[in-house]
Amino acid sequence: MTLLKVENLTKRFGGLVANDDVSMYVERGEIVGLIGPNGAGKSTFFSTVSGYYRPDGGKVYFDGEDITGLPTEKVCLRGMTRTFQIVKPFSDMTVLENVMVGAFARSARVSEVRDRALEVLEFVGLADRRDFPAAGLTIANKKRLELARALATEPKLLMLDEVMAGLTPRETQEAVELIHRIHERGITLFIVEHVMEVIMPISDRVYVLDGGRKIAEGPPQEIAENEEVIKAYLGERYHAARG
Amino acid sequence: MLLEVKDIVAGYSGVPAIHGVSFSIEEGEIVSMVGANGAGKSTILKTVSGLLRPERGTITFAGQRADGLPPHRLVAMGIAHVPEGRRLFARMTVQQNLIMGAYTQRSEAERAETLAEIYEIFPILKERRTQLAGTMSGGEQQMLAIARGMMSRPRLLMLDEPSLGLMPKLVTQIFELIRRIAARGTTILLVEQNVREALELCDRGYVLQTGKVVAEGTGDELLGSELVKKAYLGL
Amino acid sequence: MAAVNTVEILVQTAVSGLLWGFIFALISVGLTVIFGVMDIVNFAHGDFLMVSMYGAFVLYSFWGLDPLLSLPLVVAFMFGVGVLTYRLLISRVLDAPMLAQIFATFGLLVFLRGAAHLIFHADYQSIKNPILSGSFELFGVTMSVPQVVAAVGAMVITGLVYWFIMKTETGWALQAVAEDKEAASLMGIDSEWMYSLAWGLGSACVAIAGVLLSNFYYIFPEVGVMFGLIAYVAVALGGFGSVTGALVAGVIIGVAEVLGGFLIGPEYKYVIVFLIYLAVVVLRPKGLMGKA
Amino acid sequence: MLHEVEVLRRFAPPRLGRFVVPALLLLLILFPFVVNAAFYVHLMILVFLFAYLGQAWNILGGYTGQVSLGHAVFLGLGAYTSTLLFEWYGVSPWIGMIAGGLVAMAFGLIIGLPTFRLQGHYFAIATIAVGESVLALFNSWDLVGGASGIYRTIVPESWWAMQFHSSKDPYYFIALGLVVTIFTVTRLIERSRLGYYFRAIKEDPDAAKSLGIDTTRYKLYSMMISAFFTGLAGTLYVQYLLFIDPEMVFLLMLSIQICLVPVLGGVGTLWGPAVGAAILIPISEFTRGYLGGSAAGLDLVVYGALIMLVAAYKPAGIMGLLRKAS
Amino acid sequence: GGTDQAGGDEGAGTPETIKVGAIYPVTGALAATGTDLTNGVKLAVEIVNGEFPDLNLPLAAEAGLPNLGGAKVEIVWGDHQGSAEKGMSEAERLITQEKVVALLGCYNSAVTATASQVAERNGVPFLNPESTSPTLTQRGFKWFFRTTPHDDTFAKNFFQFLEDLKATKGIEVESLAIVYENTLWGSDVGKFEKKYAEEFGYKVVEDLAYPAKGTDVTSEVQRLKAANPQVVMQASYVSDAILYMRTYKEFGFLPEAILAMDAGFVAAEYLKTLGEDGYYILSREVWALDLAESKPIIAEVNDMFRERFGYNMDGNSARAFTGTLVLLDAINRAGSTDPEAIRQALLETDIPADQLIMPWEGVKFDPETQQNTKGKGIIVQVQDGKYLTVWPWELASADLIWPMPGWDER
Ligand SMILES: Nc1ncnc2c1ncn2[C@@H]1O[C@H](COP(=O)(O)OP(=O)(O)OP(=O)(O)O)[C@@H](O)[C@H]1O
Ligand SMILES: Nc1ncnc2c1ncn2[C@@H]1O[C@H](COP(=O)(O)OP(=O)(O)OP(=O)(O)O)[C@@H](O)[C@H]1O
Ligand SMILES: [Mg+2]
Ligand SMILES: [Mg+2]
Repeated sequence: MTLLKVENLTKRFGGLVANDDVSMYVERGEIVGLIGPNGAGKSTFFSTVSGYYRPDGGKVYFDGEDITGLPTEKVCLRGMTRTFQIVKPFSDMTVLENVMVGAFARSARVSEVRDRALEVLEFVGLADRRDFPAAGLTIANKKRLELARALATEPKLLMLDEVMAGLTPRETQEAVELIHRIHERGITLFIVEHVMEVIMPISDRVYVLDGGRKIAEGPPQEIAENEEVIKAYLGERYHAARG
Repeated sequence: MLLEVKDIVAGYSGVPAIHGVSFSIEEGEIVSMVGANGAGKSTILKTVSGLLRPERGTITFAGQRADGLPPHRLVAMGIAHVPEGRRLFARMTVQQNLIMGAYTQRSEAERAETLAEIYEIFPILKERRTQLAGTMSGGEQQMLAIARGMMSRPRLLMLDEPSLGLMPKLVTQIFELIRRIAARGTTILLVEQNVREALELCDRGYVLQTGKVVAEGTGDELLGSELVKKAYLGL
Repeated sequence: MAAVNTVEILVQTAVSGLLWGFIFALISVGLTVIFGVMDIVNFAHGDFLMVSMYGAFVLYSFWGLDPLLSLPLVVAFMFGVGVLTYRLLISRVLDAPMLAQIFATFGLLVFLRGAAHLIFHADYQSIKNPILSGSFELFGVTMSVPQVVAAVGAMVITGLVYWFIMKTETGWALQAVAEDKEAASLMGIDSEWMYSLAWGLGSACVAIAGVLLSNFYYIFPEVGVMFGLIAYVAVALGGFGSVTGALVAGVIIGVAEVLGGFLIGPEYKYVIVFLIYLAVVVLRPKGLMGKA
Repeated sequence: MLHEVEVLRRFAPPRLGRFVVPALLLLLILFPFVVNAAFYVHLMILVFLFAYLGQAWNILGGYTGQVSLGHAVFLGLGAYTSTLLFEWYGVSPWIGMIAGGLVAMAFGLIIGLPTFRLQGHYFAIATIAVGESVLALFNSWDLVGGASGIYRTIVPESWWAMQFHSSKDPYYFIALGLVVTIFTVTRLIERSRLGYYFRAIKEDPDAAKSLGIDTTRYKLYSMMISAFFTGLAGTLYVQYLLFIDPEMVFLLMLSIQICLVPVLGGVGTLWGPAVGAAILIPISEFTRGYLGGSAAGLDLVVYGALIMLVAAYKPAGIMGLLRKAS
Repeated sequence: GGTDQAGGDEGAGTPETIKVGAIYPVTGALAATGTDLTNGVKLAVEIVNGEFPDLNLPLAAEAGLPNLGGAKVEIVWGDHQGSAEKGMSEAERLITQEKVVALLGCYNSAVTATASQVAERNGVPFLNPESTSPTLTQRGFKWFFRTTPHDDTFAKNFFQFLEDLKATKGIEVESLAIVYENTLWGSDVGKFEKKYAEEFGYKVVEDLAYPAKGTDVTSEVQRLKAANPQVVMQASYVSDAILYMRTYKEFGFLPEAILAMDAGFVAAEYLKTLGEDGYYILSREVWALDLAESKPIIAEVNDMFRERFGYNMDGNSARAFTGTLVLLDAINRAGSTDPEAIRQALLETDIPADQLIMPWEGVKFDPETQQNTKGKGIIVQVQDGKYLTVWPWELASADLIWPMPGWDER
């Protein structure tokens, strides 16, 4: 069943068309990757779909309902949560409090929320930092915190914008495992990432944006072979390394 | 020896993040520094460039004591630091950003010459010189950040995760670029999470763990070591 | 007594409003320079104006220096005061939350006002017969000489400041520091010096306003209160950090205050100014020329 | 990884002992019986009043991060409401107090709706603009006494009329009651979803939105709570002074004083306003008393220098100092 | 300033000191006036504490308060900075901390209102020498006394003056503009002026309330120009008064007369700052130096004042001076510091005109309102840099100059 359906989405910033007539869909239970050159409009796409920006054209359906133009907080309450590429921790709050803010989306009972947040922290591996202010975390851990906070809102669809940047290959492997475990909880994932070691093995399908337009879609292997994608995005070297 | 770092301790709000790190760089070398998240790589670069004051230890650059000096003095001595996250002046144009990079260079003529050279290496920047830096794409911004760092004609260029958040094609380009810059005689200190590429590229490397140097050697030696294989490459 | 001509009075009122507007603008420019570079509002700005006026007064009463002659001295002095304020006070709250910054400068305001009371007492002082005095008539409109000079001064200073920030390399360095202090220092820009410069420059601007004002305005410890508040509103109305915005907003406020007071009722003249501010920012949350 | 934990531990917040609060409360209840000097009771009433106002402000300005420099408006509206109800209809100030709170709250809603889009200084100036406009309006509004203000009719002392002439103690206890109320309310807010949401909005409104928080609505809640409680205090203020004119309650200086209290003590912390008021009010009273007469201005110099010192050396307020020490 | 241990400390072994509190705006926007007021109080205390046998003033002849064993008077100062709440605090402090036996102050009517509440609640006599809001003595307070006439009386005086002009000099005034600062004092004055204008049948062509302490008064003056009144009745504090006169001149606005409600127009700063531009205005006064021609005591006291403080007394210092003497005289007659005794003594006060430096018929309090019933205003005009009495005609020391000479004819 289709969880997210985006039809002909267009988003402009002044004269710049950041998303140009883009259509995508995500099935319930899938992991879908979104890749594309820097500045292709991936983050903008996430922002527009999640209601952070108002679209200039097109429709967004989530869980069978039209949510086009719905503000982001309402979208979140319906079960779609996104993380920010440029992390936005609540710096003066502790790690636990950060995650509790997310968990409050589903309950107002403090003890319940706390337990839920602790569980999520445990899950992402930040439990030992729970009582420290978020400001002092390293960038990678701030990204992990973004992820935890989003998870705490109990989303049906989780949209991750480059939460795995800046990790060593070893850490990347751990992150991929984490994604799998999230997926096992029944959460559908929509992921933007430049690290092919992450995207390629875990995605069921991959979309490619370039210059605001969708240039390709399909299973990862196909995408990796796609001439246009190699030219615009992967580069010959990546291709050669895999080949 | 161009840069000699001895036993430095530095951190935030009095809490050390690196504990007695020592390393050195010869003129003309490419040196990589790898390590897990939070190992203190950025902290080391910040200390060398003067953004952080070491609590202990000495830094010698080209024979002169360099620890405790403010960043603007160190730039004048020939150290350039391209920080994590680009840190461009988003509301200024590409060209203004570049000129700011050459702020210490007082001679108009020399500056024009450097600018011309940079534009030759990065033709896209020349094309976009009147665009506001903040409106450029991630890859372009990263190039601008590196170019800006080169504008002061540094003897030592320190790059902090230049490939972060860049698409695969650009990652390849950036590493090639670094190689080219090094070939022109600039000494390079590179911090990277792309452990493999970084170690392949460098002459020598250091491995950092929880604020300490735990291994050093040539790039190939490190790539072959068990430590790096297990802890960083996940093999 | 001559018959009263309403149109004539209206024109006169508008022109007077314009002249006052330029004076407000001149005071505001200094404030916006400081804000533009460091995101800090100097609540004591009105009191810097007061200090400059006393500066002109002291030079006048001890050495008989006309304000026109003491101008460079007072400007230099206030430049120093600005630098000192930065070094001793502001540099310590640079990274503090906005509230701590507000109160650091608010403390300075109380301090300066108290010091003025202590040194000069509450008396009203004025400079007798300065070179710039009297008024002239142009097309039946009366204009006071010092006000006209101040208005011209406002335009010139705004132009110079704008040129300095937008066109010179030091100006760019100021902008760079404003955007990212750390990154700027990695370019070899001494951010401490740039901040000091911004404070010096901002204070020098207000010194010019103060000295020109002392030609025709009396001086007392509280003289900066209303001017300071108006400057704060003007800078926000124009958009924080925008030099041209401050000029335009100052003029708008001057005209609104004088003409609005005339047409609607003086008891509401500042209300009119405040309502204009509210109306503008509700539509444009960053002021007329503020950067989003 | 462990390394980072160590680094972070140094930033951990302190915990106030549980027994301190009841002990403090007991001391405060005993205070007027032990200390008989009316001046000190008066001083304590002022301390309470400003701790209370500071805390009410803190809910909006400290926790939610909307810096208002016009809070005197709410105080004034509350004061005027209960005064007029009493003078016109003989309504007890106790009812007037609630009514005043509600009027202030409604006004908070009205000004909050259009101005909450504004950020930082733009918002602060908007609140100044509202404050000054209301001042001008009341000065010219003859129905509410205009600039001449209103003298409260003095009636025999009674709890019903909230007027006490023979002793200040009743005012002391009303003020103490208000303080206990607001601190309890703030504590409850702090520990509930509301508090978490307020802080999240202050730290990063965009992130807050993405986590399902309707920021405008919660900012309005914060404004309404803050305005309501500020309005309540208006009644105490006017009952205590028994006179009201616009210059007394709508003044910018009063608004600034209100937020100076938590700023000094520590914004966005529960005890900040209490600490701030306990330090600021006595200092301001004593510097004026002992320095004011001898050399006009010296008291202001000292007071100003003090504010600068705190701002410059302890920007997190005195609570920040305590936090560091623990 | 100073926490004056006023008077000479000649006699070692002085029995005791009587502490009296005085609350004035020592700092803040009204500090200039505050200085005049406190100087008046200081001089009065020095006269009481010292021995001045030749001075025909209450308590001048002997040192200290004779009925209290020659006790010296000490003033404990409070500074209210123009704020009602601070005035209240200061009253509280002076009464309970400093244990003053009575209070003086506070100039600003709003501050007097709240400070006197404190006195009322504490049962401490409060003598107000200079606040002119009429309501102050209509509150039914038991402990509040006022020596100065209030604005109702003053406003009425203006119109009596205008009537006199018509009757004796044939000067007809028809149109008036009423200008007042829009806070408690000014708006009260405006109210009464409007009331009497109607009563006496004058046409108000402009009713101008303006915000005090603004940056400029351009729009106000333009409105006045447009209304073109014969006479402007104005109530302004000093900074505004100066600003108005400058702006009048700048725009060539010249009514036949400006009838000012003292305050800013009689403050020492006014003429000092304006010089000739400030000449020829008329102001209601409670006092003028030239009254000395009919009352030599005024010259004697003013000489002392000038010697001590370096400038002449004005209406404010004279009123503060007089109020202080009236209060101390009552304390002396009470023979004790018991508040009720002092209150009784105040109620029994009956000081004849010749023991006052005021143009009043004496000091005697109304038993109901406790307002001085014998107060009276005069009208002065600035001529040649001096405030000269021009009305009532019988007290006048100079001829009225009407209309005001043009701005460039000075
Ligand atoms: N708020 C904005 N205002 C104006 N332009 C914007 C804004 N946000 C994004 N853009 C522009 O829109 C384009 C798409 O940006 P976006 O951030 O969506 O790219 P991206 O695909 O996420 O790139 P990256 O991989 O570097 O994160 C870019 O050219 C960017 O400069
Ligand atoms: N501004 C800061 N305030 C407090 N602690 C900090 C700050 N920046 C870094 N740290 C701490 O210092 C330690 C080292 O951080 P550093 O940024 O040098 O690591 P890194 O090796 O560069 O990691 P990454 O790969 O994530 O960039 C970490 O524990 C981090 O939490
Ligand atoms: Mg992106
Ligand atoms: Mg790093």
